[in-house]
Amino acid sequence: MLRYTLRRLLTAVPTLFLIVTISFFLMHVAPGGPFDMEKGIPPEIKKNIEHVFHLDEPVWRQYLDYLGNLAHGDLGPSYVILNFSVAELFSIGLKISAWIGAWAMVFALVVGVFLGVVAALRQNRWMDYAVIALATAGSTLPTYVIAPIYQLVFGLLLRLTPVGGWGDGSFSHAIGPIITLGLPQLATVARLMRGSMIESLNAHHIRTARAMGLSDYSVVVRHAMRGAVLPVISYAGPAAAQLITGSIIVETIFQIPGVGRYFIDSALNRDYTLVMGTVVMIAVFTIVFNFIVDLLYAVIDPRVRYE
Amino acid sequence: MSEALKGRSLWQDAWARLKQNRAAMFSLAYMALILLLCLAVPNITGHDFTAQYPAYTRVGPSLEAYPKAETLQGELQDVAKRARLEFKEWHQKDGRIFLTVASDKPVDERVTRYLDRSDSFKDAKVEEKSADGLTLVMSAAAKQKYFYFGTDALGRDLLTRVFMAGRVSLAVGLLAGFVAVVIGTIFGSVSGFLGGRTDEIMMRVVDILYALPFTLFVIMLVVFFGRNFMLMFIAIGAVLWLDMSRIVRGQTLSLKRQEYVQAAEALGVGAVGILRRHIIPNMLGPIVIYLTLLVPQVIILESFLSFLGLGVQEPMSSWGVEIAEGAANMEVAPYLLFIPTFFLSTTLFALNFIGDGLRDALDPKDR
Amino acid sequence: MTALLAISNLHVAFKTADGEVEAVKSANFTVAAGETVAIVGESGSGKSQSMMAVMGLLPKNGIAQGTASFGGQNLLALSKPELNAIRGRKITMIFQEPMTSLDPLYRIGDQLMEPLRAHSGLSAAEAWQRAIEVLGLVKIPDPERRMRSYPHELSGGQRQRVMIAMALANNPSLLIADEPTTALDVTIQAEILELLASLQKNLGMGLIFITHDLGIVKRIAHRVYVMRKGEVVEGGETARVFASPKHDYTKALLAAEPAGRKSPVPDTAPIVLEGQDIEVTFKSGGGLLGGAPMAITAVDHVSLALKQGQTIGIVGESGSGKSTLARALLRLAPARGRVVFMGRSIEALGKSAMRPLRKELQVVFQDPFGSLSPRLTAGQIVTEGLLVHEPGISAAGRDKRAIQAFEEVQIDPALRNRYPHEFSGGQRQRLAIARAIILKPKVLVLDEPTSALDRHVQKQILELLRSLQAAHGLSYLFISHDLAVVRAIADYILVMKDGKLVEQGSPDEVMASPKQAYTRRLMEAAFGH
Amino acid sequence: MHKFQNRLVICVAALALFAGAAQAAGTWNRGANSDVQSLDPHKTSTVEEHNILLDLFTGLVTDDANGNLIPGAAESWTVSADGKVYTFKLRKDDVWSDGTPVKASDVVFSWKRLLDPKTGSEYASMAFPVLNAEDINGGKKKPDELGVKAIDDTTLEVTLKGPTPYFLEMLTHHAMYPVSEANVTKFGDDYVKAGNLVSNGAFTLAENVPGDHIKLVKNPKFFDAANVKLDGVTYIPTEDRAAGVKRYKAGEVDSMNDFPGEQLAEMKKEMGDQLHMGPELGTYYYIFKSQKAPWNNPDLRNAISMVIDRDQLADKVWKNSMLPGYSLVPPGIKGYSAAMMDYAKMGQLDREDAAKKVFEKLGISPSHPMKLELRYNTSENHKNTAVAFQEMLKPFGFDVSFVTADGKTHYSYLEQKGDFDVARAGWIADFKDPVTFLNLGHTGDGNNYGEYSNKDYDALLDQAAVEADPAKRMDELSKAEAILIKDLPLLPLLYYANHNLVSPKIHGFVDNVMDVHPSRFVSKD
Repeated sequence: MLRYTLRRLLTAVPTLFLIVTISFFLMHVAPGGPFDMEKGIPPEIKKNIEHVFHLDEPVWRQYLDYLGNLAHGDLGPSYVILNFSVAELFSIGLKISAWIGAWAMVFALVVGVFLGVVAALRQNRWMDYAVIALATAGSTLPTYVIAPIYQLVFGLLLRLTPVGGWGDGSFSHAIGPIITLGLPQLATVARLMRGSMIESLNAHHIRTARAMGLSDYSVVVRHAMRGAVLPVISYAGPAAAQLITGSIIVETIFQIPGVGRYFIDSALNRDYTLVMGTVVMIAVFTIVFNFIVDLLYAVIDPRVRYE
Repeated sequence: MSEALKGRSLWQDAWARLKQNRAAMFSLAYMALILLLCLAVPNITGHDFTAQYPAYTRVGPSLEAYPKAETLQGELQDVAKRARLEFKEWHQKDGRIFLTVASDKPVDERVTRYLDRSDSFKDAKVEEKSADGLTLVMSAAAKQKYFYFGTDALGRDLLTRVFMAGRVSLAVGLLAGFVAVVIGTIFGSVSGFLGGRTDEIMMRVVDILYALPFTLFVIMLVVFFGRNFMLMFIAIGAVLWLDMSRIVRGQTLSLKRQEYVQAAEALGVGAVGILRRHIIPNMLGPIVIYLTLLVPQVIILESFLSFLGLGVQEPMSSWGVEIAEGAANMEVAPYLLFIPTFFLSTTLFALNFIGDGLRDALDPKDR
Repeated sequence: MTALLAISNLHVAFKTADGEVEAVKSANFTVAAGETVAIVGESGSGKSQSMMAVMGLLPKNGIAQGTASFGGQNLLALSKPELNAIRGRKITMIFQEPMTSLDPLYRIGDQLMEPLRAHSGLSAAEAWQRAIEVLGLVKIPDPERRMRSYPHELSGGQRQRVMIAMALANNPSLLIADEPTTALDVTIQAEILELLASLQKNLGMGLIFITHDLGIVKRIAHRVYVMRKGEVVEGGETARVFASPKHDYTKALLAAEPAGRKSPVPDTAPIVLEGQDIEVTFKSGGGLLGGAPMAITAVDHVSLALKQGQTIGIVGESGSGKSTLARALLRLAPARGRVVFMGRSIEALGKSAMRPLRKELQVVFQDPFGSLSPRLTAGQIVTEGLLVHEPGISAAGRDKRAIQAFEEVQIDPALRNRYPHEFSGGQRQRLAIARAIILKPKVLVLDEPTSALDRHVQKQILELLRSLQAAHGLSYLFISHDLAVVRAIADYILVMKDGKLVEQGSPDEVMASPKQAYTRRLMEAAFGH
Repeated sequence: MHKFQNRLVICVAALALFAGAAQAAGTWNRGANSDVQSLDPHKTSTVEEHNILLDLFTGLVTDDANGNLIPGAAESWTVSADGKVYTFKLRKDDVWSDGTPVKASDVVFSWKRLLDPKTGSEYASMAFPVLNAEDINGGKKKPDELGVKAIDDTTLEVTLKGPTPYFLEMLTHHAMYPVSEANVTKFGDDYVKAGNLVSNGAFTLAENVPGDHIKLVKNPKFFDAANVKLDGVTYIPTEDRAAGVKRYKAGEVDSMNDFPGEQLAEMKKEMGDQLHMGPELGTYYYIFKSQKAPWNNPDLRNAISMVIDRDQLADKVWKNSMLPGYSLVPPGIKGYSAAMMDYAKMGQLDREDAAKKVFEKLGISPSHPMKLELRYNTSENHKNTAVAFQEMLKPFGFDVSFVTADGKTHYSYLEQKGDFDVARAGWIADFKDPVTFLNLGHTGDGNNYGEYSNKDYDALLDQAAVEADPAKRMDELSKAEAILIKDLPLLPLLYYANHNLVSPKIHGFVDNVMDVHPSRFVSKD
C-alpha cells in the first residue's frame, strides 16, 4: 500500500507539471494583461508596473521563474488584490470554501443516497417517480436561480437566515450556500444511487441473501447498498474536489469570501499568479480526491488491491 | 432466388421497447413540439426578436392586446413629452384616440409622427388646429399588439425571444454535444482498439486533461472565440469529449473481446472493416445515450457562461441568457425568470427521460 | 410416503412489454423427506422458475399461482416475514452461478454466520463454531483460514461448497439445487455431485435437483420430472423413466446422448496443418511504473499434425490451454514454435500475408450468442468473408452464395434477412458454421461448438458437422471439455492439462486405457463411471 | 434582601452591557461596489477605493460631505503669484494613529514613493504637475530632485512644473495622501496589513478579509475625532447587486453605493427616498475611429449623434439610472459651462430629418446600408445600450454588428490602437476639473483610443494648462470642448449618475457629483 501511495505521488508530479505548463501558456496567450483597464495608464507608468511584476520579461523566463517559485511552494503575489499574496488569499478563503463544500457534499451524499435507495426499492412507483423528478429538477435548475430564490424566501420573507455574507462564520450564514451548492450534487447522487441500487438488487448474491431468509434490512443495507455505493464514491471524489474549491456563483450571490470567486475573476482580470494558483489548487485537490476514492474502493471492495 | 423474410433489427426492437416507455415517448413528443415551436414561433408572432417597444418594457404576460386603456394616458403623455409639447387632454371616440397638445410656440404639424413612432399608435393625423396654432388636436388608431409572454427589460416580445433563445440553446447543445461525441468516439475507439502502449499513453493524456480545471479552458475559449459563439461551442465540445472517450474506450475493449470480432479476425477482415461493421454499430447505443445526456450538460454550461456574461451575444439570446436576465428581475417581473426557466427545465427533463428511455431500450438487460 | 413439499397446479407468468408470458403451466411436483427428485429439461423449460416461485424469488414482474404446501403452509400465500422464517432455515437453495452467488464484499465467515444468527439465534461464537463445522462438512480444507477469506480468493468449486455449507448450516429439511454444477469444470462437477449425494444421504433431507443433464439424473435422483415449455410432460421413478420413457420428448432427450464413431483417416492422408513446439505465454501486470510483469505459460511446447479429413479432438478443462493452442495455430494469438499449413511455414507471416490463408483456416466459436455480430443480418454475417476474400462478387452473387450456405447448414434461406437474436441457439451455431464453410476452407477449428447447446440440438450439430466433413473433405480441430462428444466425432484425441499435452491417441486407445488420472477423471465426468 | 439587590445590580449591569453591544450599531455597514484592490494609496487603481482610503487617511486637503475641498492635514496654504509654488502649513499637533506626529517629511516621503518606478504606482500621474515628477517616474531623474521640500516639520513647499489651477483638486485624490514614513520603512509593502497600518484619518484599519469585509474603527487620535460620531465603518463588497439589495432590505447592510438600475421604478415605489440618485462626474461615450474613412467625416459622426435618442437611452434602457448627455464634460464643475451639442435642444424629429439629409448625401439608406462594427465590453447594460443604438440606426440604413470581449481584452485592444469603427468607453473624473475629460481628445493621449487629432484643440488645451486666471482658463477649456463637440470624434451619450441606497438610520449622507461620502460626517441611529 505504501508503495502504491508513493507511486501515485510520483505520477502526480508530472501531471501537475503538465497542467501548470498548459495553463500558464494558455493564460499568457490570451490578449490583455492585468494592468489593462478602463482608464488607460500612461505607457511609462505601465512599464514601471510591469517591471515591478517582471511582466516585461520574456514569457519563457516568467514561466521558469514561476516553476522555480512553485517548487519552493511560493505561489507569488496577486496582481490585482495587491495587499495579499496568493497563498494568503487561499489561506483565508479555502477554509471557508472547504467548510461549505464539505457540508454540501455530506448533505448531497446522505440525502442523495437515501433517496436513491428508496427510489430503487420502490422502482416504478410514485415514490420512485418523485425522486426522479426531484433529481432531474435538481440538475436542471441552475444554481443562479436557486440561490436568489433561497435568499428571497429564507432571508427576506421568512427571515430565518441571513441573506448573505459570512459574518462570524456561523452555520446560519452557511446553510444557504450549502443547500444551493449541494442540491445539484444531491440530484446526481440520487440518480446514480438509484441506478446502481437497482442493478445491485438484481445481483445473484442478493438472490442468495433472500433465499437464506435474511431480513430486508440486511439484504438492502448490508448486501445491496454496500456494493451499490461504489459508483457514487467514484462520482463523489471529483465532485468533492470541485465543491471544496468553491463555486463562483454561490460565492458571488451569497457574498461568501471563499476561493471559488477567484478562478473566473482572476482569469478575466488576467491575474496570472492567482489563476495559476487556482489551477494548482484545483489540480491538487482533484488528484488527492481521486486517490482517496481509490483508497475507499479498496476499503469497501476487497477484490480491489493496490500494490 | 427465394423471397427473403424481413428481419427485425436490434434498432427496431429498441424502438419497440422505447415505444412502451411512456415517459420517454412523452418526452420525445415534447421535444418535437419544442423544436417545432422554436422553428415556427419566432416567425409567426409578428414581432421581430430584436424589435424593441420602448412603451412596453417589462409588461406582464397577457392574452389581451396592448395598448390597454389604463396605459394609454401614460403613453400619450410620453408622446407629448418627447415632442416637447404640453399634454392637455385625451379621449377615445369611434375607435380612435384623440390627443390635445399645446405649446407656447405654434405646433409643428409633423408631431403626428411622434404618435406614429410610438409603439401603440398608427395612422395619426391632425384633426384640428387652433387659430393661433398653439393648440393641436391629433387622432390616431391604436396599434394592437399581443405579448402573450410579456416583454423583457428592453421591451422585446418574450414569446418570440424565448423560442429564438431555444433555437440557440438547442443548436449549441447539439453542436457541442456532437463535436464532443465525434472526438470522443474517435479518440476512445482508436485508443481501445490499438491497445497496448498507445492506449496507455492516450489514456494518460485524458487523465491529465481531466485534472485541468475545465472552467479555465472555457474562459480562455471565450476570450479567444468571443467573436463567434458557434465556433466557441465547437471548441467547448472539443473540451467535453473526455468522458465520451473513456466510455467508448471501455466499450471498444469489451467489444474487441467479443467472439464475433474474433470471428471477423479469423475471417481475415481488416481493422477498418472490423471497426466499421462490428465495433462502431455496436457502440452506437451507448453513444446515443451519452449524447442525450451531453446535450443538457452543454445547455447548462452555456447558461452558466451566460450568467457570467460570457455566453451568446446580443441580439441573439439563449435560455441561459434569458434566465440570467430573469434572475436579475426576479422580484419585479418574475415571469421573466419563470418562463425561460420552464422551457429550459422541461427540455432538460425531456432529454433526461429520453436518455434514460434509450438506455433501457438499447440495453435491455437493465429492464 | 408423506410429501415434504407438494406443489400443485403451479402457474408462473411474467408481465412483459409484450403482455403476460407464461413460464410454468399447471405443474405438479412432490418431494418426500430424504428423497432426491430431479427436474430435468432444456433451457427455458420453466424448471428453475417453478422453484424460484416456491422460494419467493421471482423477479418483480413475476406472478405465481397455485399451492406449494410445506409443513401445512402454502408458501405462495405467506407474507414476507413468514416466508423468511422458512427460507434459509427449513428450505434452502443453491444456484447455478457459484462465482457470483456470494457477496463479494464480505468474508466467507460473515456470510456463513449471518443466516445462522438470523434463524437459530446463535451467539457470534456459536455461529462461528457451527460455520466451521459445516465448512468441514463440505470438505473445505483449513476451514478456520477460509472463514476469513473473501469469495474472490476461492475457486469456483470451493465457492459452490461454501454455498452448500451455507445452505446446510441451519439443518434444512429441503435443499433445492438449481444446476449447481453446470458452471463448473467437469472434474469439479463430479466432486460436487458426490458431495451433495452423500450429504443428502447422511442428513436425510429432501433434495430437489434441477438439471439439463440426464447423466446426472441417472446417477443421483430417485425420481425425475421432465419439463418442456413450462409443462411437466413426464414424471416417475428414475429407473422406470430411463428404461421406458412414455413421452416422445423424454425419448428424444434420452436419444440425444452423443453416439457414433469416426473412422480414422488413412496414414497416407496429407498433413494440412501442423504445429511444432507451440508455446504461448501471456504477460500480466506491469506498466509504465508497475513492477516486473508476470508471465503465464498457457501452451507449453505442444506439437500436433492434422491430416486431411481428420478430426482431432482436444480435451481438457477450462484453462488447460486448448483454445489458446487453436488460436495459436490460426495465428490469432502470438506464439512461439512452427506452424506449417499445406507445407508452408506460416508462423512469421504478417497480417496481410496471412489474409489469403484465412480463407482456408476457419473457426467456429463456442458461444452462439456472442459469435454473431448482433447488428448485422444473418445473410451479412455469413457472407462477410466473401467481402474480404472474393471482393469481386456482386451483392446479388453474395446473396446467392448465402442461400447455398444456408441450405447447406439446413436453415431456411428465407430467414437470411433476419438478425441473430431472432434465431435459436442451434440455428445460430449453424450460421456460425455457414459463415466458416462459405469460404470452402481446408481446416475448421471448432472451439466447444456444442457446449452451450441443449443435448438434442448438440446432436443435430454433430450430425451436420459430420456430413459437411464428408462432403468437403474438411479437417477438424474439435475442442471440447466433454469426452463423450469428442469420442463421438474425433478420430484422434489430445488431452491437455495446464498447457501441456498429457495424453494422445485414438479415442478407443485413450478411453480403454487412460494413462493419466486426469484423463480418468474426465471420463468419469463424461460417462459417470 | 442584600442578595436580591446584588442580583438586581448584576442584571442591570448585564443589561447595560447588552445595550452597549447594541450601541455598536454605531458602526456603518457600507455596501461597496466591489472588492478593494489595495489599501495602499500608492497602489490602488480604481475609484472604488476612494471612500475607504478617505476614511483611513487625510490628505493635505480633503473632501467634505458634499465632496468639496476642505483643509485636511494642512490647515492652510499659500500659492505664489505665478501659481507655481504652494506652501502648506500642517496642523501642529496632528498625529498618526500610533501617536507619532504627522510631519511634512512624511508627505515628501509619500510622494517620492508614489513616483518611484519601483513602486509601480498606477496613479503616479496624479503627482505629475509637481516639478520633475514625470521624469522621476520615468527613471530619468532621481527622486531627490522632486519639487517638494519639508521646510520644517509642519511646513511643506511644493514647486510645480507650471501653474496648475486644479492642483489642489488633484490633492484630494487618494494617490496624494501621505503615509507614515516610519510605518512603511518598518513593514515594507506589508504596512497595509491590518495590525500594521498606521493612518491619520478618522478611522483605522481593524480587519481586512478579502471578499468579505474591511472593518475600520474610530481613530481617537484623529484631529477632528471629537466630531466623528460613528464607532466604526465596515465596508462590505456586494458585487452581485441584486443580492446586495436583498441584504440591504434585510438590514445586513446600511447602504449600497450602487443598485440594479433596471429595477429603479419598482424600488422607488418600495423604498422612496432611501434611493439617492444624482449626477456624477462621469461620461458614457462611444468613440469613432476618427482617422479612418468613413468615420473621419465629422458630418457623418454628427448625423449619427443626432439620430441617437438619448432620452430614450436614459429613460428606457437605463431606467433613468443615467442622464442624457450632450457634452463630454458633465455638468457639476463650478465655474465651467460645458459646450453642448447645438441640436441638444432640437426635437428628435427635426434631428432625424436633418440627419437623414446628411445620410442621403453620403448615399446611406436602408437599400444601401452601411456596415458599422461596434465593440463593447461584456455587461448587461452595455449590451442593452448597444442594442438600442443598433435599433435607432437601423431605419437610416446602418447595419450595426457587435464585437464583444471581456473588459481586459476590450481595453487592451483599444490601448494598442486596434482597428474598429465604433467602440464603447466611459470616463469618471479622478478630480473635479474639466481637463480630466478633455484630455481624452488630446493628440497622443493614452486614452485617446480613436486617435483624434486637432491642432486648434490641442493648442487651446495647452494654453489653458498654463493659464493662471481660473476664469479665463475655464473659458479656454470650454472653447476647446466646443471644437470637440463640433467635430465629435467622441460621441457622448450619457452622464453617469450615482446611485446610493441609504437607510433612514444613516444621517449626514449628502449626494454629490464626485460620489464622495466621508464617514466622519455621518452618524447612525
